[in-house]
Amino acid sequence: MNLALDILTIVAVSLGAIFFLAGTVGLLRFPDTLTRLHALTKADNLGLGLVVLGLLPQVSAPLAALGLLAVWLLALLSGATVGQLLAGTASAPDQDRAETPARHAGASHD
Amino acid sequence: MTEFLLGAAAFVLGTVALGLIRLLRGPGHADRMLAAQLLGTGGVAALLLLGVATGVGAIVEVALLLALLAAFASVAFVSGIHRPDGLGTASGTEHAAPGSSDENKRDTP
Amino acid sequence: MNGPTLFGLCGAALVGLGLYGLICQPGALRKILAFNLIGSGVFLLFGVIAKRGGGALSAAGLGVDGDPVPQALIITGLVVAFAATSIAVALLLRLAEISGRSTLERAGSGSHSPTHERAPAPERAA
Amino acid sequence: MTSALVVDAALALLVLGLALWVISTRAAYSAVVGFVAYGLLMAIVWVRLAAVDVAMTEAALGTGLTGLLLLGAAARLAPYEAAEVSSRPGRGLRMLIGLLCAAIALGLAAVVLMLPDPAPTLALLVAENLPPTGVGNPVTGVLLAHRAIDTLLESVVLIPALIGVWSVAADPAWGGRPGSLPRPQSGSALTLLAQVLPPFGILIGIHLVWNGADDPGGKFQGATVLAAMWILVLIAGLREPPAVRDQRLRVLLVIGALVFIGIGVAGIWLADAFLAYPEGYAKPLILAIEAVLTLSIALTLGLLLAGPPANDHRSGGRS
Repeated sequence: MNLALDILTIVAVSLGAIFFLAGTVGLLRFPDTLTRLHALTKADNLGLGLVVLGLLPQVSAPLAALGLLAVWLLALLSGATVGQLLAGTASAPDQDRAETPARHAGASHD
Repeated sequence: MTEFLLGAAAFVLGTVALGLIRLLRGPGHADRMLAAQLLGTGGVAALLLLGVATGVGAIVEVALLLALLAAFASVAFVSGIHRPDGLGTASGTEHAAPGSSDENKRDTP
Repeated sequence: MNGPTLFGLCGAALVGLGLYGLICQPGALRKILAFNLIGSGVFLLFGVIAKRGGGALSAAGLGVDGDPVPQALIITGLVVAFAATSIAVALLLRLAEISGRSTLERAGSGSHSPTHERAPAPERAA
Repeated sequence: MTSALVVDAALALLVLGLALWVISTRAAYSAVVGFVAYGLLMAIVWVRLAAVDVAMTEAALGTGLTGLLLLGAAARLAPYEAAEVSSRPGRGLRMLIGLLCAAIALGLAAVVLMLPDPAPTLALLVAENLPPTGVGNPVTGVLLAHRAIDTLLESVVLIPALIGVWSVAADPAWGGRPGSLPRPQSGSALTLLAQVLPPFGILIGIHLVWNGADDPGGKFQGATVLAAMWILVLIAGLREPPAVRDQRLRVLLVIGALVFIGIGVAGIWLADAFLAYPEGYAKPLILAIEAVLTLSIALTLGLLLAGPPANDHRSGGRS
């Protein structure tokens, strides 16, 4: 039982770390701000979620587990809103040196 | 297990640090902020890993604070970027000076 | 080489870097940033001393892992540094608003003249 | 132990790299973004140095509030930046300055390497004298019982800072609403965030203050979170910042320091020393001081961010 939980931890945390790596690669390799944002929000939400999932079996107190989940929920909430806001600035024609193509202009607001 | 969790923390920190290359290259401010945002989430993950690895529960609260306020910094960034016209938006205070287009004047042309 | 020593060296380097930036960067906002770096380097040195002090104790089995006195001082310092930074930023914004400059040097060396009541701020989008 | 050292080394390198970026990059805005990232990393460094209380303060102040303050300033100063580049010192002078700064850094590094072993410490004294205060968190004990005078001065010093910020207001704007916050934008995701996040934030802030007696946390950390939530609501335009001439506001700003001083002065008669607590009442008094101080500090921090009063569009003109 204990071993199974440890394996779950190792698998989930490793997967989470790989998602962080993927997000970083996306941030570095993708061509413009909005695609980078796309890569980033997916990667960090999922990466953090998997890390939290992996850590859950390792904490004994239920309150500590609640704390871990709260961190993830908070990151999800703020990540989603901030992604939305950043997309708004990336598509707005301001000083971002016109490197964002116009075809993205409508993609950020709903 | 402790060793594995510490290693994972180092790995996550290392990868998001790699993302800081985006901070160097830009080109826009939004790209730089993306790098900082990734560092924020990665930092939260690393803190959680460290907290569980060392068994110090309070570290999770640091992560909670970091998650809460990293979002706040991004909000600050976004609202700052929306006023590229410098001091003009929020000043309008010195109506003694000639040519200072006060906010009042702007509102009632 | 252990962790605290590593961070102590890092703090020393931060003080040096911050000092260089404080002197060499002409923009006042950059000077504020550099000053904050110096402060943070000093806090880091304090933190290392706190950690070392605690290390001696946890060896004695008291379960304290840091000397709380320097730590309390660091918290005080962080808050005061924030207050000082906010004053500096307010002064700087007002300076730029009145003189149209964001540097501290005497205006005679630049293109603006100190005798002007208020140099026209660039790019006022009205 | 080796993985721990790898984490520490990676952190130290990252911190130094970011500091180098903050110092050397061309645009002030990029430097400030670097500084925000730097604050984030410093919070992790404090955790590694077993200073969780400090890590919380750094995460809250260093990343959140300082970030907002400096990002706002950088955005507003951007038009003036072009004139700065010309006035940098020459190459030779910079080399000389660099050498001198390196000498200072090396001197400090030598001090770090030659720190006495075993390290001098007050932790033993604190641990011995903690039980009479009734609090379990040694840092809170030091802040509010053993070194209470420092903490008093610190909470008082925030008020002169606020007066300093207010005093740079232009004469006609005096008494109005603070005007340095970004103009609110309606109908964006920001509104949602400002409605959903503050309940969590207030909960976390109160939790930090309450928990600060026995676990890491405390009034500064809690107050910073509360201030951040308030500012978020102001930025989203859901509320307006209060006018600085508001009497109730001013009472709330000073009440924390006044209660602290009042209890301190009462200690002269009740416990034979300024800022001493009567036997057995240390913990309730400390909690009371923390509660009012939290309120005052949160308000002060928020108003420090909101900047000097200005009669801009928010106040609808001063009449």
